[in-house]
Amino acid sequence: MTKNKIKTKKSNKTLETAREAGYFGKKMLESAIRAQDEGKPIGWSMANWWEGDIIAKAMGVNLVYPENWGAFCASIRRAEPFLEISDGEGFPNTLCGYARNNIGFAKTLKENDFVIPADAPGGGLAKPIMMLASGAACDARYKWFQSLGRYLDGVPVWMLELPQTGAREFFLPENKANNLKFIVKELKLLIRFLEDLLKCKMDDAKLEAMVDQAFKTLGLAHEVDLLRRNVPSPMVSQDFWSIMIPHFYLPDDPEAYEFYQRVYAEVKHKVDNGIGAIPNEKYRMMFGELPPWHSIGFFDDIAERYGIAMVMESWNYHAPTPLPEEEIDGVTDPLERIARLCYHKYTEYNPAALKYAVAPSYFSAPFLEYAEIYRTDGFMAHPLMSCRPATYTLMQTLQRLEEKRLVPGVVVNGDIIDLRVFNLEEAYSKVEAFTETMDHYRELRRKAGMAW
Amino acid sequence: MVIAGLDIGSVFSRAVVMEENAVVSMTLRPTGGNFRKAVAGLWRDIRTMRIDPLDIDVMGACGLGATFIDRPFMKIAELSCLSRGVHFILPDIRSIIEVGNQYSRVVRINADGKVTDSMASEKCAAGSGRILQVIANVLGIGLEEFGPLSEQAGRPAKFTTNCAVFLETEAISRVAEGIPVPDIIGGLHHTLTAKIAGMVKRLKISGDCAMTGGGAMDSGLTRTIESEVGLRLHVPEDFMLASAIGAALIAAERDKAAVAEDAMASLQ
Amino acid sequence: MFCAGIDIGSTITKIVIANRNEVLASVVQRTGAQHRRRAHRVMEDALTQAGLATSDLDYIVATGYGRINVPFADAQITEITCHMRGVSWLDPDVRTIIDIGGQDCKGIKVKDGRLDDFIMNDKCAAGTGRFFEIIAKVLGIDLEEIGPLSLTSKNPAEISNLCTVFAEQEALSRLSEGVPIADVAAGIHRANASRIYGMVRKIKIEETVAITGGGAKNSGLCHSLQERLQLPVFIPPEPLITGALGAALIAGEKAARVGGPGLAALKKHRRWDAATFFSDSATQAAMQPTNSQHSHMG
Amino acid sequence: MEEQNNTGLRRAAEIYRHRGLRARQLKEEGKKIFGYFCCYPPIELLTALDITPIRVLGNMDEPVTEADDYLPPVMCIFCRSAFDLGMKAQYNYFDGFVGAHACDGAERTSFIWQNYIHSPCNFQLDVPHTAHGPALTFFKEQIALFQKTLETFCGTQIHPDDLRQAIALHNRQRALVRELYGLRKPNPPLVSGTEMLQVLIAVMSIPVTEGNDLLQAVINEVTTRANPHAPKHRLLIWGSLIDHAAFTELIESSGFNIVVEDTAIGTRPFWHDIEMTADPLDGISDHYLNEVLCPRTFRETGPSYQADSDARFNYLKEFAKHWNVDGVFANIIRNCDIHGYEVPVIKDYLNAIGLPVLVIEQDYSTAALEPLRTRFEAFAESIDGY
Ligand SMILES: Nc1ncnc2c1ncn2[C@@H]1O[C@H](COP(=O)(O)OP(=O)(O)O)[C@@H](O)[C@H]1O
Ligand SMILES: Nc1ncnc2c1ncn2[C@@H]1O[C@H](COP(=O)(O)OP(=O)(O)O)[C@@H](O)[C@H]1O
Ligand code: SF4
Ligand code: SF4
Ligand code: SF4
Repeated sequence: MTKNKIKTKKSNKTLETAREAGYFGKKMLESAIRAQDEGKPIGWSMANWWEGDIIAKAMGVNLVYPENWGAFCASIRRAEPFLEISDGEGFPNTLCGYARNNIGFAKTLKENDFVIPADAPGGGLAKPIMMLASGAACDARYKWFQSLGRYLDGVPVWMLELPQTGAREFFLPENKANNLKFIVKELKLLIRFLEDLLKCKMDDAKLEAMVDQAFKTLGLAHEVDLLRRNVPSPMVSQDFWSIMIPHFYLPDDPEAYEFYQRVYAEVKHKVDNGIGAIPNEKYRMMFGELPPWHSIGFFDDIAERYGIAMVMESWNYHAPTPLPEEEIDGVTDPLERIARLCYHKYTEYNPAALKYAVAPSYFSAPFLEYAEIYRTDGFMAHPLMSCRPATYTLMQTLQRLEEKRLVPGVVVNGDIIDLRVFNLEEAYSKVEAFTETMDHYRELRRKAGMAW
Repeated sequence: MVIAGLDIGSVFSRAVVMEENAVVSMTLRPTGGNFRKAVAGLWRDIRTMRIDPLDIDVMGACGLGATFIDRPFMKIAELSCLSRGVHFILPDIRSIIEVGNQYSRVVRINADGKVTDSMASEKCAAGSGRILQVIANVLGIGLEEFGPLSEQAGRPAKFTTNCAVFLETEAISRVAEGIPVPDIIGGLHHTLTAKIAGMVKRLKISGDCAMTGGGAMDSGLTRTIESEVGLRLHVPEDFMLASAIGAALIAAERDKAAVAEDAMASLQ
Repeated sequence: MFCAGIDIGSTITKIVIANRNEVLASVVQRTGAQHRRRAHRVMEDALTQAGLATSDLDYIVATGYGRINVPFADAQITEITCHMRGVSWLDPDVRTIIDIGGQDCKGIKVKDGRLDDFIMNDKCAAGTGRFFEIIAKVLGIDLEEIGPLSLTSKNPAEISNLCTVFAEQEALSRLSEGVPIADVAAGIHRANASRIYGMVRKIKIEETVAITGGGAKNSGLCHSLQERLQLPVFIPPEPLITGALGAALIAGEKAARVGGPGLAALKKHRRWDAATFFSDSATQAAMQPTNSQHSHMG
Repeated sequence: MEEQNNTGLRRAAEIYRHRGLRARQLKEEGKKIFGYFCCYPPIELLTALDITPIRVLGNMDEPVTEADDYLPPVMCIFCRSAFDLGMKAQYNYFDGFVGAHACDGAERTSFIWQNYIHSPCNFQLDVPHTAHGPALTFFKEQIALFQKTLETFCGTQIHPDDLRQAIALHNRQRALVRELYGLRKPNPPLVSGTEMLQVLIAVMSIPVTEGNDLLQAVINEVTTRANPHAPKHRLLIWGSLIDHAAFTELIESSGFNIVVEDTAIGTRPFWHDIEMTADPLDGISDHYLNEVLCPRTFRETGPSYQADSDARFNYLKEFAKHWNVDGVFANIIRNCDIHGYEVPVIKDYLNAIGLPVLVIEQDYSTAALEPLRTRFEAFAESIDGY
């Protein structure tokens, strides 16, 4: 019955370039389907934060990302039937919505003799010859692919591991070196796995070129983030959730780089001319973790009603800050470079984590830094009913932001996919009252002599 | 300037009319499940107090049925109204527990009566004031009687379910088993208090606190909260009207700001 | 061989007396607060109906929420197993049973006539018989009417509240907005059907689907469920008694297994003590059957 | 009741009921106490330094009130409960806290524990999710860091001989636990699930030597007493842990004898010994990464679904065979992803070898136990063949 309750709200992107971004999502799905027609290898991959997917691509595997496709299915409200199938298979309905969506699809695919059903959302996902799971950040991201064995019998899963050091442990002598060594060895194992599976050799030059390209794209995506520090904010979450796709999934694609050049130019133009993304920026907020893909238009509404600019989102989806010179100097091995970048992303907020006592550094610590850098008035936490990793640390973040940064938070319950708990009306009423809270804390920050 | 505030709740509808920051008239009536009729009733009440609804310059409203109001008004979030209203009545209070029909909520406010933090119970009647009403119906007594009765409670009854509906059934069987009514009420207060206590703790509230909503009618509940959570509760005199007052005040404020903005715009 | 199955439900008590596979009597009464007395009462009524005496009964199985409160039962079996057995006997093709009781709701899977899997909600009144009792009261109609009435609706009202208590209020305000009763009732049925469906689908719904329990007597709910299921459903002629029927069938099997001498010993030790059996007139009045029916199924 | 040799089980029950008592006594005597989460931290290192390791557990009987502020409701309630007890100062005697990246929930809880509950010494052990060769090396390096952290904190080095001795003591403990498990093979079993739970939790609450004495006493007791248990269906429990006797009592009064538990307070920490390697850390790291069989570790998928399940769950077939199991209860604490994703696979696998499986997602609360009775009884009836 909740089915019809919330209507799909697509967002009004504020950037012209953000409207182009849909192309990249389509491109990924289409290229996999084309690959299937041409008999080329297809892989399903977790968003790997540039660990392994580039390597697989360099070996000629066409990757699609079920997480991305899950968000897509949710945004067009086509996930429900897949969720139902997953539930019927006996998977708990508390599992990650992306996973349930993908499991439901995999079952459908199997029952259809691996011919993608004609009406599959976005053309569907072509059957893979391998799956690239991830040991980083979330258990679902390997348990889920492992459990797909029931439907994709005999499709091997490779789990690419990434160490998750504690903030304190990060500073222990030797630890960093051990970690980096481990990642490089893991990447080598992945290459060996791929070489055995595909019966061909890695083309080192190609990999190097792709890694170079990815570094460039990520660097540029980061430059765009930097521009968002300006007041008024030249670009908001509504845009970000679209433009993240190219750097998140296709950083090695030259088209992605070109795209960011255009994004950069547009955002820069706005900054130079003092044009805000929303006309009446009164409050600047950060958004905690994954958005309600089914109702992204919510952000437009609160922008319009209350002048809220959502100026920054979770660390997860953003490009890392570029590697410091000393980290990259003289490092030419592409595997080593990937390792350093990944590790950097996972550990760059460790000093902040110790300072604010918010280990693990990922998830919480970035927000404590952003609070000041992006001059934010508030934090919107979106606890998800089906994604635990993105929810585990939200309470801690709320606590510490208020306590250490005098930035208050508001909690809006929901989910990436599942429509059961999100309640727009309730969300509006909470946010409306929260504007007063932000006024109050602004005053407190001023009294405490804080910089924003 | 004449300002008015309406709070069209699921159980009660209320209206206040204010002038110069003072309440000049107020009314409270059961909503009776029909918002439109309730609103019409409020206008009638106001007229009997010799105020012409047409004289109202600015009107703010909140509550589940606010959309049924047939005159121009500003819709304001319930939470803000409650906070401002309580602040108006009890200026020194910085926190509020509201046990209303739809939710229980706990709010922290600042010296200006603005919300600084809040939490509400889940959308399950077991955590709301509704449960009091449900049990009162079963026992065939009024909510006002809960307080005095629960004072005689010996050992509060234990309930095994969390569902308001099943709790009702359980209460019936407890009565059949011969458990005294005061103990049943005591058990209920205990259950509800446990839910509220969680929220109070999360918002780190201590000391003086206002209590509003229909639940404030039940002195047994307030007493239980005081002793089990360790708060000093203040039930404002017109606690059922707090949100209506808040709605009026906020509407007036926003109207002033809008006028000023218009003036600025015309200057430019 | 005479056997009895007695199902002390949260809301309704059912009893079936059978001779091997022939149903001799069945009685349905409101449970009330006193399980033991109710057990005696339905037993007495059923025996009268069947023309039997207590000493004729070879084996008695108690089931349901109050199954431990039947002093004269020879065995207790859960209502999950009993419904499964009763329905399988009525229609051996049934694979999925949706049982909607007074205070809970279950999904039961059957495989080769055996209990294969099940799931239940007994935490929240939404999706249970209680929901409809409450709503019928609010709508001012009899419980029996709510289903047929809802079927006349062309435009079911949107009921967004999952909570029974709030849905009751929501129904009220819909009515006050002028929404016809039938539309409100239809909206309520839809909301509950989705809730029930959402739970049952977890055990993988397979054909044939049967609906049992008091909820199956509600044609509106069955209709909405069928809409969600997109499958034909089987509704037993008397869906309330499938649990008691299953219990009686199980009693028959048990009796056969125990055999003559064993049964004699069982009978001798059976506790018919009715120390508190209809001692005062006030209780007697309270024990008047509210809804008694019987049926014979060959 | 009975005479002298009944002291084992009674003592175990006593320690189980007052978990912190012995630790607090030891602390008063000047000993150091460390808390640890999950079965992954190598407690041998603690024992080698004469530190008593206490396993951090929750309490299903105590409503979670303090943890709400820090851990959201979508987290496994066991984790929330454990942290809740921490916030309520029930573990305030710890000199140190060792967290581990076992599952996401345990990892984040460990971190948040260290942020809000301050112990003089803290360590977070990063346990890789794979058993690849490099992962083993990496894990060993992590353990070496743990060792150094401990040594710095204590101001003494761990002598390899002390470590070897600690390993031997813990191996002895593992052997005794397995021996006790052996006593559950007869029908009816000589030890009930509730007794086993109390013994294992007791053992995780006292120094290893005392634990070994206790285990020996229990073994002596149960082999000589008149078996008080009646034959019932024999149940294997797989999945999230059970750490409260109210739960095992409910199950065992609903038609079952629990005979083996493949959980984190069951066979998992005890099933294999640590090999005595030249460098003790080799044996330790290999044991914890490769021999503690929890689905939190990803093992390479086989060439087919069947082969993969065989490789991963073959040991369950062995349990089922040797303990003559009639049915399996898959216990899923709500929001436990590690076990949740495995539900269909485990059902496929066990059903294929003829074992019925009851899956319950439960809320880790004693108040919510009684309604589960009908489910267990119905499961028992389905095994009866109804
Ligand atoms: N006579 C009454 N009728 C209904 N509810 C009452 C009555 N007296 C007290 N109450 C209590 O008042 C609550 C309604 O509180 P209130 O805050 O006014 O809700 P709302 O704003 O939704 O109308 C009910 O849940 C009940 O606990
Ligand atoms: N004729 C009917 N129409 C609609 N609902 C009915 C009818 N008869 C009984 N019920 C419903 O059936 C429920 C009882 O079902 P039952 O299966 O006997 O449950 P239990 O075993 O828990 O007592 C009651 O709550 C009532 O709502
Ligand atoms: S992080 Fe959340 S959304 Fe992403 S895979 Fe894990 S559970 Fe799913
Ligand atoms: S548990 Fe009861 S009170 Fe809560 S939502 Fe369900 S029906 Fe309503
Ligand atoms: S029960 Fe599951 S989620 Fe909880 S700590 Fe254990 S493995 Fe992790």
